[in-house]
Amino acid sequence: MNGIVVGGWEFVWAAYALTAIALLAYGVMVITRSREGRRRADAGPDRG
Amino acid sequence: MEAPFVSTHRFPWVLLVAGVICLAAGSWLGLFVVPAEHYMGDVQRIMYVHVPTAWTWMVVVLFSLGSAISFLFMNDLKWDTRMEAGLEIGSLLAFLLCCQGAIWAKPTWGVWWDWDPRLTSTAVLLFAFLGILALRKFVDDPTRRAIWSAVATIIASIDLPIVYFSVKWWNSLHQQQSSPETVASTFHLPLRLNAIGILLVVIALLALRSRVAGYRLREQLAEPPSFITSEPTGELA
Amino acid sequence: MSADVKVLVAPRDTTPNALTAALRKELLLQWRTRGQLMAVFVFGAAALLLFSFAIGPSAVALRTFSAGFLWLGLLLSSTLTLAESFHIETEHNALEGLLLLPADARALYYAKAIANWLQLTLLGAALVPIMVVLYDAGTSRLPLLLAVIALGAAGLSAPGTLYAAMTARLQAKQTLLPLLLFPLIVPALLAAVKATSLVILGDPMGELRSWLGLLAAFDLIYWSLCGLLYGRVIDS
Amino acid sequence: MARRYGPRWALSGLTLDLPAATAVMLAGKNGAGKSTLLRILATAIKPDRGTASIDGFDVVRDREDVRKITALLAHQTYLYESLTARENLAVVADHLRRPRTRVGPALEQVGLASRADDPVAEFSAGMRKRLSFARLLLQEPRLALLDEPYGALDPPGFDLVDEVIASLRRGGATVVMATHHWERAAHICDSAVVLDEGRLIWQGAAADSLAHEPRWAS
Repeated sequence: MNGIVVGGWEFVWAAYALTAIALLAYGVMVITRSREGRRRADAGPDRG
Repeated sequence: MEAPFVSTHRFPWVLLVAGVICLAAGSWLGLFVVPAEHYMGDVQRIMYVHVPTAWTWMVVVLFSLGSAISFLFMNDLKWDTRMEAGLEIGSLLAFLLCCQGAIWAKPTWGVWWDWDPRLTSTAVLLFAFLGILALRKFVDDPTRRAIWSAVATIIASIDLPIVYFSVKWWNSLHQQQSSPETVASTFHLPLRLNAIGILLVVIALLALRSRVAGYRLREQLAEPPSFITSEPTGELA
Repeated sequence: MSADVKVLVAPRDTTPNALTAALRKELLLQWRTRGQLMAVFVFGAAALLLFSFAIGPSAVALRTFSAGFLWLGLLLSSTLTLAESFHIETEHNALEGLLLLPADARALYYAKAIANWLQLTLLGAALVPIMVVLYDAGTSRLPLLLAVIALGAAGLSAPGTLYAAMTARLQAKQTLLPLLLFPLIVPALLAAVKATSLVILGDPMGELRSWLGLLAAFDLIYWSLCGLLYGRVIDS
Repeated sequence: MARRYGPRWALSGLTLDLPAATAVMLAGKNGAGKSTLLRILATAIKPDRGTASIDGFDVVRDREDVRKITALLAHQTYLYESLTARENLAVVADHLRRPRTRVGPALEQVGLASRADDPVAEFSAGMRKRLSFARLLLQEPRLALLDEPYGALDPPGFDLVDEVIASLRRGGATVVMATHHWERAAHICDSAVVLDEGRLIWQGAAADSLAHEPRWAS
């Protein structure tokens, strides 16, 4: 162990920011896809 | 095989909102309120997001494995949609874990990757899941795609503990003393809050993502033409 | 078809059981296609040569990593032999032909896995002299080295055969097979490389037994699990 | 009974009765569902709707029993290129768990005795079809399912097909043959069934099928 690690806030922000952005982006992608899927399903239920 | 029923219940939104609130609170506590850890200083705050992500990732892997096994036994495509969601979100979380681990290792050990058995197993399973997602892209028949990816998910998930132990032995020569998980009790609140938060968010994402898979399957599996009688039978020879 | 028509079934006593029948076919096929095995051996030897160019001529470095190079060469070659072992089955759909006889899927799997295992062990053994020459990685305990190669090859062939069956008909099978197989066999690769280097470079702390134990456990798990799941894979 | 290929229905709403020990001709345009029907009967594929049963054995639940009494001559030859004709049949005999003594006679019956020890890789399409026939005969099926038996064969090959069908029927087996050579097939078959767009549109005695011009003949 190399003693007390000084500073390092940029690493902390990097980790939190990356996680937040990734979850946000994925969430938006899934929500839009599920809305679009539902719209298409409601639009043509009898298409067979 | 029947096209799966896709629910349109609103519960994912409730979970999503609750999860985001918990995450915000937990992160705020972890970043600003809780004092810096004695040895590690502020870098240790990465743990308040890394550890909850790891716990949730484990849950998602078990969920995928459960869905795969359920599909093989019950042949109901709704399990296939859940497994697909689990595979994709499992891969996302594994990728996040590897990045967080690398970001944590750089200031602490001076290298981006310190071959910690937990993290290395996560990376191996990440590539395994990505391989299964790739396999799903190349198989068109929904039934065959479901069965093959379920088999591959079972094989890959069972491999996880074996990878963990083999890396642990392989890496035992220069094993660091403190593992990232040794967290003093005063820091538990942000940890728990974030854990609940990310779990709720991920459950919501799993539900929504499996609905997306369900819609796609319904479009792919056309309904039989109207003149089919309910149960035509062919007595032959 | 009226119920009273008796079905005359030929006597079945003088005949092999399902596994030996399938094994006989596999070995016959391997003998007939031995030319391809030679080609894959040359590929493996070329890979070992390339590794030494990648590292540079320092004898010490080459010798310490010789076990790793051997297994990397064998791993890369294994995807060729595994893919080929199912190309001959799907080329004219011979596998479906056998299943419709009917033939027992599990027997077909174990016969094919054993055949692939033999091929990989043979390949590994043939690469040993190349390794000894290129990397000066000789060993006095040759039988032990061959045993390690056999155990490691078993770890590759069990899941490899299953994934080869899955990807045989897909367009991107050249990339899918390694993509699915390599993450899975990490423990086998670690254990095999460690055990092999212990055999070559010496085993001061007597770790060989535990690595062979890990390798054997991996083999046991996947030889039984893949046999269980194979029926579902080729059935769909 | 119905079978789906993605959004398209290959075979749907089919009800069929095939009496024992007869030869039935299955006719219809390309894509009418002939091959799909044969593959379902042979348990090569599962019907997505409905059921089919042979000799009382359901093609899905009692698959192993159905496979014991049926044999399929498929588009693909089911052969191993690198093995010789004799070895291909020996492999089949082994998997049928029967002695290899029947391999020689089967080769003679399809006229391949002289090429028994040549690898299939050197065989022409017609010879491969004959070898596939030998492979079928080895199984001694009660229900022989022939998908385009005349395909890739020369005129002597046509006679061979008729001979094989006759010998199968002498053995008490039922033969279902999907073919486009319906003039020739009508002479050796008892009844005929016509499919169009996956649906049964005509069924009756084979001779009648020649008499009037059903829509599918055009």
